[in-house]
This record gives sequence, structure tokens and C-alpha cells, in this order.
Amino acid sequence: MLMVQNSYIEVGAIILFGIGFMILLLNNNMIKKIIGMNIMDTSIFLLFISIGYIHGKEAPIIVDGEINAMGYVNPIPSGLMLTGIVVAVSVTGLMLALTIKLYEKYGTIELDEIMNMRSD
Amino acid sequence: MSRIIELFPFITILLLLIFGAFLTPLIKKKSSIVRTNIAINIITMMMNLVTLVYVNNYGTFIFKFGHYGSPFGIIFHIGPVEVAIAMMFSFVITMVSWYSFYSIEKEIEEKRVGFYYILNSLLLASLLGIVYTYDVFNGYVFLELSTLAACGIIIVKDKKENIKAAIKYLMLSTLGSGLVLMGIAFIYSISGHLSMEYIHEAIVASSLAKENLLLISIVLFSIGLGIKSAMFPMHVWLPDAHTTAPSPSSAILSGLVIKAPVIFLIKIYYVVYGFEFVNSSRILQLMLIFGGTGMIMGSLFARRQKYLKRLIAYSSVAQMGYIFFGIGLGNELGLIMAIYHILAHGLTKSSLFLSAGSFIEQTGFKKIEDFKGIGKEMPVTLGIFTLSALSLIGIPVLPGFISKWNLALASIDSGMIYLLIVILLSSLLNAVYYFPIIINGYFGEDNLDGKVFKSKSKPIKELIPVILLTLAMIAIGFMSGPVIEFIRSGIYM
Amino acid sequence: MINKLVLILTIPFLTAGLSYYVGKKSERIRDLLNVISTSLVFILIIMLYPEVSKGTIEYSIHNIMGTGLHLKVDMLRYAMLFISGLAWFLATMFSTQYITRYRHRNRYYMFFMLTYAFTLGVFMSDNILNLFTFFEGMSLASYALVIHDEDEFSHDAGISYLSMALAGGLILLMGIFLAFDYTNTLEISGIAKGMENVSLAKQYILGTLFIIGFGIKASMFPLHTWLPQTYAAAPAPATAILSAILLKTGLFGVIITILEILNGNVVMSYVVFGIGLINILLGGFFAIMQRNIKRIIAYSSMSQTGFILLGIGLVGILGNHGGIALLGTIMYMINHAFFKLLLFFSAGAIYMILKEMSLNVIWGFGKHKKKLKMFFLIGVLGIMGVPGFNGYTSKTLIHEAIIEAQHLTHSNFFNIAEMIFYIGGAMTVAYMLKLFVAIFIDENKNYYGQYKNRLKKRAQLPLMILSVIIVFIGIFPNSIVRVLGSSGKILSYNIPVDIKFFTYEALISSVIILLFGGFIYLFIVRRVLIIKKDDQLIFLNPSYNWFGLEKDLYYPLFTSAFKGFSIFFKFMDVLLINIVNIIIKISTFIGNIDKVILPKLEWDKMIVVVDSKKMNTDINGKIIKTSTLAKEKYISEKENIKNKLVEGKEKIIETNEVKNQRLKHIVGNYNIKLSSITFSVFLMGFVIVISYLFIFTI
Amino acid sequence: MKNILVILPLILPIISAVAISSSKIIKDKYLKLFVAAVVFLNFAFIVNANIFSDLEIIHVITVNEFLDIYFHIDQLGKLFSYMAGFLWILTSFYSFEYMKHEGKERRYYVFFILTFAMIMGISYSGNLFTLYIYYELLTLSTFPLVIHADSKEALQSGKKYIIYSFVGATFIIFGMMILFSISGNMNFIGGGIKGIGEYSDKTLLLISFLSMFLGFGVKAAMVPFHSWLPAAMVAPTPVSALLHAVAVVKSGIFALTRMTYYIYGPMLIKELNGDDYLIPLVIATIVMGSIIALHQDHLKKRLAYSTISQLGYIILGILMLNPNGLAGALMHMINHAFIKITLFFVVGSITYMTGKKYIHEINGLGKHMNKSFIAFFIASVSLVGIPPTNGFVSKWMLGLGAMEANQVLYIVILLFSAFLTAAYLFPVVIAGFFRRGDDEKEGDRKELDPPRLMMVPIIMLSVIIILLGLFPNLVINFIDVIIVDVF
Repeated sequence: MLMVQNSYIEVGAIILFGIGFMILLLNNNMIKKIIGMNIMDTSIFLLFISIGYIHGKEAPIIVDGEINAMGYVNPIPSGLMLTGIVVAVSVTGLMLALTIKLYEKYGTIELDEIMNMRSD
Repeated sequence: MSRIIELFPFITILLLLIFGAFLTPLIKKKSSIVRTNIAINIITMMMNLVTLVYVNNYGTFIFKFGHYGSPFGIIFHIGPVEVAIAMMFSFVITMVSWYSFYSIEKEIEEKRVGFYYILNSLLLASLLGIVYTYDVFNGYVFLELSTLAACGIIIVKDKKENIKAAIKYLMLSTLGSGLVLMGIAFIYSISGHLSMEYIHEAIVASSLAKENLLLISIVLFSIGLGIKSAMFPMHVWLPDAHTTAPSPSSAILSGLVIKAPVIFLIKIYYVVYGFEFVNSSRILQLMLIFGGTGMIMGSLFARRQKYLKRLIAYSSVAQMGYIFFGIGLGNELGLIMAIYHILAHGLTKSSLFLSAGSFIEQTGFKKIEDFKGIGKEMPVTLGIFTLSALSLIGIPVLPGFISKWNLALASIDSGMIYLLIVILLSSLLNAVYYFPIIINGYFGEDNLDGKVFKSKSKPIKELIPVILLTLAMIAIGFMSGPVIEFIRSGIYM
Repeated sequence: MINKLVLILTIPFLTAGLSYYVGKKSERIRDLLNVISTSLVFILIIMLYPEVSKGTIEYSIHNIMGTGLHLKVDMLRYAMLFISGLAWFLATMFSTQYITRYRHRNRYYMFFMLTYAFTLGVFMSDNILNLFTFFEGMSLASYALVIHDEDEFSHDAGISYLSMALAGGLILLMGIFLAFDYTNTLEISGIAKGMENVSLAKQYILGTLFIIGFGIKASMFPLHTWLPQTYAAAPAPATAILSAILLKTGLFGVIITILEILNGNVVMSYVVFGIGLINILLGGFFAIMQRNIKRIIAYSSMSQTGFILLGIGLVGILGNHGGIALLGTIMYMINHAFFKLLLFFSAGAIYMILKEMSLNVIWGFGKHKKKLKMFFLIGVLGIMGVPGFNGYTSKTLIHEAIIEAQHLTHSNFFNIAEMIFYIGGAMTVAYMLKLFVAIFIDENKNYYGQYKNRLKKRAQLPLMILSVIIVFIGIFPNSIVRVLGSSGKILSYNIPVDIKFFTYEALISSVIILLFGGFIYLFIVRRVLIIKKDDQLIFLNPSYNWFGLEKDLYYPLFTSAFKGFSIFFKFMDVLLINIVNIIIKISTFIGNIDKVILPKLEWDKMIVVVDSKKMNTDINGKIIKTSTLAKEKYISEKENIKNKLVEGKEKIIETNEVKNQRLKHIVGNYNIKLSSITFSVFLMGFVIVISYLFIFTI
Repeated sequence: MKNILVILPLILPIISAVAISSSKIIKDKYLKLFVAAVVFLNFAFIVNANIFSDLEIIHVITVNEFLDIYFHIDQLGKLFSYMAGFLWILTSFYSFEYMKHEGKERRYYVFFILTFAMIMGISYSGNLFTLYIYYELLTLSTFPLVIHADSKEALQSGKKYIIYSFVGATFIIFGMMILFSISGNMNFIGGGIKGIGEYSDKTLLLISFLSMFLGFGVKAAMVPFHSWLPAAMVAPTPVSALLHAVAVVKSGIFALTRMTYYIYGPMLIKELNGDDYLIPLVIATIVMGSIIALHQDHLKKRLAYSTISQLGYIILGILMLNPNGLAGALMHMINHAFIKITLFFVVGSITYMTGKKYIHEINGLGKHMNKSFIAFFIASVSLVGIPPTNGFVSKWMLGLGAMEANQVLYIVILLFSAFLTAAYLFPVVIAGFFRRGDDEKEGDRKELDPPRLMMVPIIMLSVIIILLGLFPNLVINFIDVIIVDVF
């Protein structure tokens, strides 16, 4: 229990990951799948940022005078996650575009029905 | 001069990204886009060649972005392995582009031709990035980039099967990259670094304390990258994607795209975690099991296929099995052979796909049984196909044989002789599904009825890239000694 | 100057080749050529005598067949050479008339001469490998003679002959291997020397192999099965040669084995002696039963072989005193050759005229044929052992040897042997009487002397010569003994000179045999085996359906063994393929797992089965269009189908087939779901779990 | 310069095959002339290479210590190359006539000549790896010959052939891998590679030996890997003859000899008891081949099974691991080549002249095809092992080898099989000469002996069979050099 208290953000991230994963796994609807994937990605971002965050420290933005480097949280994870979010967004974008295409071609975005139409 | 040469890896990526991917779309004339991109590809290849010679003469060098060394800056590590693989990548892409120059219009709509070339450049840039980089997160970004670009060259054909296959690929791929990112998060939480060497130092310092975390992260990396490189049980996206894509794209996908993550994985294993930890964890056995089953199951699946390209795609699964098998052996020779097989298979499989593509293009058939007697109509192309297939089957001197031979030696070295049976069984199965195609192609009275000699063969001009690929394949078979020595000089262990 | 031995060996070979090609041009020249060359060889053999009488002649040519060709002639071999030379000469002369009505005459002469050459080789070679070579060659060449008629019967006989001969040859070869291994030499004399250092058990093995190998040719029991049918099948001159000479090659081999190689080993000698007794009884018994002339004479050959074997055995048993037995054996071989030639020639003459061999037809044929009757009678008297004819001399010698053996060992065994000797002699008398009386004494209305002058002079000449010889030897036996004994020793046995043949005891025993034989003929043969009916004689052969070694034992044994082997090895033959097929099936099964089993096609088919009239054909896999409309259509069709199914369920009895289809459909649907992305993701999760388990738990 | 002369027999056929493949370079009418010239020239080159080589070692490509293609002409190679070169000449002349009715002559000659090169490569190869490469290439180059008819059956058989061959190759590779990891060197050295016997893990050595033996045994038609051979009978007769006599099965035998005596060495194998595991298979090969041959009515199939059985003899000789056994095996390799090629040529002539393929059809044919059937008879007598033919000589040597190995059983098997050999070969002769045809009349004799181009090789071969039987010392002396080298 102590561990959960200490690292509730991480635990939350993992739970989120699981939720996203389950959505991805169990839904046939493409849009829902994409949502699930996004939840998954987000959970990872959360985890990453939580690693960088140290309770009681400031964001590494110089507001009033320089303080010791120990006074700031690690900025790198946040920076990285910006990239990660960009990547995730682009992937989501591509995925959505593909979903549209899918609907045009098959007339549905329910994957099981699409699979039923397999003609080979 | 040497300073300039050390810039080459960076310049190639920049060139590809800026000129190939971002600036050429501004050009209106389609043919100019194509020509520019091919030119850039050729330049890249040349530069890589120069770098290769340079590395061969002066040894490994490190390129620092903006002169910031690690841990703060991103660095490229350009050693023999990287440069050899980069050379292979750029060579294959150049040849495929050259090939597509004549034939891609027949497979995709004309308005998308330029798009296709742009994506090719983007893909090459990202792949080179994965190969060169010594920064995990940088690697992740390149990995995602390559996924997107690869998706692009699948859906460029714009048939409904393509869309479906691309979605399947993209979905799994993002799952995989999610896992990789998770893994990065874990090791970052342990080490606080992103540069591979520094992570390694930190891990060595704290390996005992954080062992579970390390194990979790290594599994995450293995599975995540395994999906991307079609490791056996997660190969399900591969056949669809490779079958439906246009043939040149298939060549690239099979030859290159699934190879880059393996390089990344090798780096993570041996540069990030280090040999001791990897060897003490059981991850290598896991690789060995997946690789070995892949080698056999891939071939078994391939044997049942009715469509030519699908068969070749499944064969890729088997061949990836060899690579993972080599990694899983956990000794130096095994690792060398994994890398050697990446080179060999990249060349072989791309020429296989290109020749299969020209069969399909010229005849309009897709099923294997329709290709009976194809050798009468397209003798040269089937000849190329035969050579490549023979390499995969393991006829001596051809690279496929070399890697099998050395993998076997490596498995004897590691004391697991029973693995030889896996290798041999797999190559036998290869023979079982490739030979009927060749035999039915060249021989058979009923097959050759009504076929006119060379009636459908492509002009030799259009086949030159494929022939060059085949020649390169034979060359690395014949020069396997020097090639292996070269790889050995830069192996991570 | 070419060596005479080589000349003797090569002339028949050359003649064989020549006669085939000359015969294509002119048959007369060919006949002449054959007669001349056989006479030439015979003359050469006679010319050898001065040298042989002084001692052994040897001659060797190196580097042929790796071991060289080693020829040797001593007195034993010379006797053999002599009778073969004479026999061939006569048989060739007889053939010139006999064979004219046959087909493939050129071939006949070729193989006839080839057989001659090989036979001479057998008798002359000192190297056992050479001997084997000639022996095999002889078997193969004589095969062509056996099946000369080319009908079913002769082919059957031929196969029996050839397979036994080959088997014998190979067994002999086995023996040769062993001999070479034991003694490291191939010279017969060398082997004999080397045998002294070889353990007894090995000697027995070797001896058995050799005796089986030679014994097949010598028609030793139980390896005689080829003999009757072969003799019956071959043309008469060939049969004569087979019986007179080829049989002797086998006996010669046995002599070599027992007396030379094994140095007269006593145990083996007893074995041969015993086999000889069996041969006498069986041969005689079956000869009495037969009604085919050639068969009778054939079985007679077997019986006579028994006497010779008896002699061989006695030599070994008597050891240093074996001279008289050896002399008797050799004499017997010579005599047997002569009277058998005469008998077969006469039978051949009958066959030539009538084309029939069965006594049921030819009885009474010779009533009015004086000359033939005389020749035949001389032969019969010779074989019966009537004093004054040659058979008597050799029988006397062997009888004396038996008595000597009894004196030496005081064993009752030899008393019994003597009894059997008597019975055997009596049987000979009986079957010969049967033959003679049936053909030449009984009166048959069918034959009234119409076939006069069918037998030409040149065919009569051999008969005449033989008759003269038989009588000559019968009256002056010592002339032969002197010739044989001129070198003093044969095979290290001292040969007595000037034996008194016409002693009281010998004459008495001869008379006993004759009387006993006559008794058998009168009271058994005439009563049981011959039936008189309306002036017709009918000869019975009760042994026709009796247990035959070949028919009832060897043939079933070998065929069943062969069948068993065949089944086993056929299984072996396809074993691998079957295994591979099974593996392929398994791999197909595995390989299909990832492939979606499309239930839709099956589904449609099922619908067609249920209600074929109402279905539109266009829904078979072609309903998928890229518009939503098509999709709706698809779904509605699907609904329809389901509804129809439900209706059909009420109307039509749901067969097992339909049930299975439904099951397939469900499984297929499940499969589709699993092969989708969902499945992939599921799989990935599964792999992760497995990986964790693998890493953390193991 | 000398080196080039030595490897000429390897190169010339390849160049000529390429030349033949184009109808522009070699016109149709010069085709046969050219083939004849090539075959003769190559035989001359072989003689030249064999006599003037002085055990030269020619490295062609050396990639690293194992990927080393090099040639080395020793006595065994000479023996094999002489035999192949000579028989190739005869076969090519036979083919000139025979292939007229099979068609597709150009394709046939291309691969015919190409196979020659592969055989030369096999006989001259100086290490196991080179041998293996040529061995694989041999499979590929003979494959088009096997499926020459291009019918469904031919393709099926061809597939079988190639699958079997590759299974064998897989076994070989398996063994080679282990061997190389043990010895690090695969050069042929008479009596075995030095130092290989000192390796501690004997099981590993044994496994590699057995695996390689079985692998090469596939080409040598060892049970249970034999069934490709009867299936490959769909090929044209000259091909079958070559397959049986020299090209394929004998290369298997050759490789077995090389491997047994030049890699492992008889001493080591005796120490490993490697022969004990293989002898049952070999005996099964001998007996099975003979017995199944008895059941065949198809002439060529009968001969095929006979080959299986005879190859068993040779392998048995190799496995006796003593000088006489090896001498017998090598003798039988040569002798069987001559015998079997004769038999096949005669069977081919029968088919060529009359179209008959089955034994029940040939009754009385010997009267019309006198010379052919006499040749067949001589060859079958020789195969049974009746002196004075060459078949006897080799069986004699094998028998001596068996005695030296103290195995009377081997002799019994040999003789039993010889009996069966007689049982399946003589009926053919008997049917030909002594059985009456269906509508045969006296004096009704047609001249059905094949044309001269086919007849002359047959006659030459049968004369050789007898000559080698009468004067075997020529070959024995040649083989003695090998024996001395190996033991």
C-alpha cells in the first residue's frame, strides 16, 4: 500500500495503459480502437512525466533569479513527451485518415464485418 | 577532408528529409520529383560508400549533433556495422527506385507517383537514423517515422486490401512503439539518461538493485521491436502488408523496414544493457525460441500459400527467424551472422520481390499455379528469382548458405547442437516451397504449351537494378570472409 | 608349339563360335566341322596318354583373371578327359542326325561345343577359381541345351536346373572364399596342404559347402530334384551328355573335395557314403515307378550316382587301403558314361522316330527292330552288371571294397550297406527289365516294323562303338585297370594292378542280384505297375502325385520365404515416403491454422443443398461491393439465408451434414475474429505474458 | 599455366554448355559434332591433367578457411575421372542416335555436358566443401535431364529426385557443420585428417560421421533413401544409364569413399564403431534391391532396383574398413559402371527399336537383336558375378574383404544377393533368346539390332567387361596406390 501511495501516478499510468489496451483489444469499432490507443499512449506520457517530476521542486523556468539546479524538476522527460505527443498525434491522424478510407472502401468501420468480407 | 566525411551520415539524413521529403512536394512537375528523389538516393548511396571506405580505413567515429556530446546531445555512432547496413539500405532503396522508375505507374495511380518517391526518401532517412543513432529516444522517433512512412508506401496503392493491411500494420506498430516508449520510460527512470552508453554505465552501477525493472524493460523492448520486425508470433501483420503493397514497396518493406528495428534491438541489448546482463537474463533464450519457431513455422506457413507474394512474405517471417536465432545464440559469431543475414536477406528478398513483381506485372496473375511455364516467357527474370531462391535455400557460396553455415557453427560453439536440426529443417522447407515454383517455371511440357519464348520478358534495361541487386547478393556471398571480418571489427560485444 | 592342354581347351571354344556362323551358310559344313573338331580333341586327348602315364602334366598361363590359369592333368583327370572326349565325339555324331528336325540347330551346336569346352576346363583346372569359372560356364551353357525345345515344360525344367546350378555355384564360391581365407591359396593342391593346419570344424564347414556345391550337379540326395525333369526336357544327345559327363563333373568335384582337399576325412566320407546309399534306394525306387523312358534312365542315373558316391565314401573310409575302391569308383564312372550314353542314344532314336517317350505309347515298338534291340540290350546288360559286360566289373570292385571296409571296421553298418547294395543292384535289374521287356519284347499291333531305315548309318555308328566298348571292357576289364594304374598312384592312393574280376564270390553275388532283380520285376513290377487290358499294356505311375521334394517342399518354402521377404522389403521401400506423407499432412494442418477457413463458401453450398431453387446464383462470393448499399444487400441476404435456414429446419430434417456445416460456420466465424487485429493484439499480450513468465519464473 | 591446364576439364564443359545453349553459336547441324569434339577434347584434358598434375593443389577461391574452393588431383580422383570421361564418350555417341526420338536435343546436350563438368569437379575437389558444392550443382544440373520428357510423371519423379537430394544435402551439411567445428579443416588427406581422432567428444564425431554418411548415401541410393532412383527412370535411357553408371550414384559412392577414408580415416571409424550403425541399412539395401527388382516387370525399373542392390555391395565394401574391402568397393564402382551402362544401353536399344519396355513383351526378341542380347547376357553374367567377367573380380575382392573383417555373414549376403541377381537378370535373357514370341516363325528373322552409333558403344562395353574380367590387374594395380595411401 505504501508503494501505491508513493507512486500513485505510476500506478495510475499502468492502469490507464491497461484500460487503453483492453479497449484496443475488445472493440471492433475502429474509432474506439483509436481512442484506446490514444489512452494507452497518454498513459505512457503520464508515466514518463511522473518520472521526471519531483515533489516540491519547481519547473525549470527561471522566474526570479537562478536557484540551485537541485531545485528544479528534470525537464527532459517533459521535453521528450512533447515529441511523443507529436508522434502520437501524427499516428492518430494517419489512423483516422485510414479509417475514413476504410469506410469509403468497405462501407463500415466495424472490423469484424470487414474481416467477413475478405474475398481471398 | 576527414571532418567533411564525418558529416556525411548526418548530411544524408538531412538531404533525404529536407530535399527528398519536404522540399520536393513543392515541385509541381511529377517527373522532376521522381528524378530529384532518385538523384538524392544515389547521392546518399555514394556518400554511404565513401563513409564505408572511411570507416574501413580509419575506424569508428562519432558524430555529435551541434557539437554537444552525450549525455546532453544526440550522437550518431558510425561504426562498421552501422555503415555496412546503411550502405545496404541505401543501395537497395536506390535500386528499387530505379526499378520503380519504369514500372511503378502500372501499380499505382499516376498522381501518387511523386508521393511514393517522397515516402521512399522519408523512409530511408528514418531507417538510416535508426541505424546510426546512439540515443534511445531519438531511435524511438525515427522508428515511428519509419512506421508512418512504411504505412504510406503500403497505402499508396489505394486498394481496399491495402487500407486494411495498413491499418493492421499501423495498429500493431503503434502498440509496439508504445511498448518501446514504456521501456524507455523504465530505463530512464533507472538511469536518468537517454544516451545509450551512459544508460549502460548507470545500469552497470545499479543493476542488482533494479533488476526487476531492468527485466521488465528489456522484455518491453524485445516485444515492441519484435512486433516491428515481425518476430514469429507477432508476424501477423506482415503477410497482409507485404502482399498487398506495390511490389517495389514490398521489396523495401521486406528488405529494409523490418531490419532496422533489429539493429535497434541489438544496440539496446549490447550497448544499453551490456552483454553480462543480457546473457544472465533469459531474454536471449526467448529470442532463440521465437527465432527457431519462426524459422520453421514461417516456412510451414509459406508452403501452404497460393499467392506468390504472400509466399515470399511468409518466407520473410522465416528469414527474420534466422536473425533472431542468431541474436539468441548469445555469442559473437551468432550476432555477427545475425547482422550478416540482415545484409544478405535484405538484398535477396528485395530481388525476389522485384522479380515476383515483374511476373505479376507482365502476366497479371497472382497465384503460384498460374506461373507455370513463366520461365519460357520471362527467362531472365525467373533466372534472377532462381538465384535468390537458391540463396535462401542455402546453395553454397550464396549468402544464404554462408549465414546458415555460420549460424550452425555458432550454435555448436554455444553447445546446442540440436539447434542444427532447426536450421537444416528450415532450409529444407525453404527448398520445398521454392523449388516447385522454379521447376514449374522452367520445365513441364503441359506448362510450356502456348507460351512463346521471351514473349513477356521486360526489356533488359528495366531489369538492370534487379540484376545489380542479385549481383550484390552474390558478391557478399563470395566475399563473405571480408564482410564478416568487417562486421566483426565493429560488433557491439 | 602351343601346349596340348591349351589346344584341347581352345578348339571347342573356337568351334562353338565358328559353327554358329558357318551354320548360317551351310549345315553340312557345320556338322562336319563339329565332328572333325571333336575327333581332333579326342585324338589330342589320346596323344596325351604317354605323358600322363609318366606323371602329372601341369601348365599355367599367368595374369588371366588375376590369378592365372592353371591346368593340370593327372590320371584321374585324364580318365575324365578321356570319357568326355569320347562321349562328345559320339554325341556329336549322333546329333548330326538327331537334331536335324529341331529348330535353332546352330544355337544347339554352339552351346553343345561351349559346354564341351567348359567341361574339359573343369576336368583340367588345378586352380579352384578356374574350376569354379568353368563349372559356372558349363551350367550356363548346358542350360541352353536343356531348354532347347522352348516349350513350357522345358522352360520349367530349365529354370529349376539353372537356379539349382547357380545356387550350387554360389555355395561353392562361398566355400572357395573360406578356403582362400584358411589357406591363402587357390591351387587345389595348395589348399589340400594348407588344410592340415585348419581345425576340424572348419574343415567340415568347408567340406559341406563344397559337397553341396558339387553335389547339386552330381544329383546327390536331397539336391537331385532338378534331375528327372531336366533329363526329360533336353534333346537326347544333350541328355546323354548331361547324364554321362556333366553328372561326372559333380562327382569329380566330390572326389576332389573328399580325397584331395580334405585328405580323405573319415567323417565326411561316411556322410558321402550314407548319401550314396540313399541315392541308390531312392533313384532305383523311383526309376521302377516311372513310365517315361527318359525319366527311367534319369532316375537310373541318380541310382548309379549312388554307387559312385558309395565308392568315393569307401575310399575315404578305407584310407590307405582305398586303392581298390578308388579304382572301382573311377571304373564305375567310366562304365556308367558308356552304358548311359548307349541307353540315351537308343531312347533318342526311339524318340526321333515316334516323338513320344511314354511307355504307354511306345511299348512294343522295338519288337521287330533287331539292331536297336541289340544295342539296347547291351546297354541294359551293362547297367545290370551281368558278367561279361562292363557294369559287372565296377560293381564287383565296389562290392569288394564294401566287404573290405566291413573287415576293417567290423561294423554292422557295412552289412546293411551290402544289403542295400544288393537291393540297389536288383532294382536296376528290375527297371531295366521293365524297360526292355516293354519296348522290345511285348508285342504291339501298332508297330509292325514300319519305321525301317529311319536310323541312318552315322547315327548307328556311335551305338555300335559304344556296344563294342561295353563288351570289351566287360571281357577284358584289366586292360582298363592297367591303363589307370600305369602311373601307379591316383591321388596318393596306390592302385592295384591285375585284379581278378571273375572270382566265384563275385559271380555268385552278381547272380544273386540278377535273380533278385528278376524276382522284383516279375512279382512287383509286372503285377502292380502294369495292367493288361484288351491286349493293351497300361503302365501306371503311382509316384506321380506323391510327395516331391521340389514340388512340395522347396518350392513352397522358397516362395513363401520370398513372399515374406517381399512384403517386408516392399514395406521398407515405401516406409520413408509414408512417414514423409504423414509429416506433410501434419505440417499442412499446422500451416493451415493461420489461414482462415472460409465458411462462407461452405455456407452457400449448404444453402444450395437445402433449397437450391430459391437461391440466386450471384451471391456466391460476389456480393461484396464497395458501397453501403451492397453491404446492406449483403446483410439482408444473410438474414434471408438465416431465415430460410430456420424454415428449412422445420421442414427438412436436419441431417448430420447440415449440423457439421453449422459447426464449421461457427468455428469459421470464431476463426475470422481471431485472425483480425483483435487477435493480433491478443496474441501480442499473450506473448508479453509468456515472456514475463519465462523470464521471471524459470 | 600448368594450373590452367589442370582445371581445363572443369571449365571446358561449362563453356561449351553455354555455347550449345544458343542456336546462334552452334548451328543445329554442327551440334552433335561439337558435342563429340567437346567430349573427346575433355577426355584428352583429363588424361593430361591426370598425368601431368603431380598432385598439384589449385586454390581457386579462398574466402576463409572453410570457404575454400580448391582442387587436388590424387589417385582416387584420377580413377573416377578416367571412368567418367570414358563413359561420357560412349554415352554421347549412344545419345546421338537415341535422342533422335526423344526430342529437345539441344536442351539435353546442354545439361549433358554441364553434368560432365560437375562430375569432374567432384572427382578433382580437394576438400569436402568443394565436393559438396559440386555435389549440389550436380543435383541441379542433372535435374533437367531427369525430367526431360516434361510429362507429369517426369515432373513428379524429378521433384522426388530433387527433394531426396536436398534431404541428403541437409544431412551432409549437418555433419559438415559439426565436423568443421571440430577439425577446422576439411581437406582430403589419405587416412583421415590428422588430429581429428584426438577430439574428446566421440559422440559428436560419431554423429557427424553418421549424418554425413546418410547424406551422401542418398545419392548412393541407400535404404531408406533409395526410392528416388526407380522413380528417376522416367528419364531418357542414356540419362538413366549415366545416372546409374557414373553421374549420380557413383558420385555418391565417390563422396562416401572420400569422406570415410580421407576425412575420418578407417582407424577412427573403427574406434567409433561407426560402421556398426550403418551395416544393417546396407544389408537391407542389398537384399531389398534384389528382392524388389524381382517384382518389376518394367525393364528399366528392374535395372534400377538392381542398381540399388549393387550399390549396397559397394557401400558394404567401403564399410569393411580394410584394404581388400575398399579395393573391392572401388573395383565394383568401376565394374558396375561398365556393366550397368551396358544393360541400360541394351534396354534403351530395345525401346528405341521396338518400343517395348516390359519383360513380358520381349519374348523371342533376342533372335532379332542378337548382338544386343548377347551384350546383355554378358553384362548380366558379370553382374551376377560369374567368372571370367569383371563383376566376379570385384565380388571376389569384396569377399576377401569380408573375410578379413571376419564377417562370414557379409559373404552369405553377397552370394544370396548374387543368386537373386541371377534370378532377376537371366529371365530377361531367357525371354529374349529362348522363349517363343507370339507370332514367331522359323527363319523369320528381322534385323533389329540398333544403328551403329548405338551398337558400337554396347559392343565396346561388353568387350571391356570381359577384358577387365580376364585381366583385372590393370585396375587392381591402379587401386593399390589408393589403398597404400589410405591405410
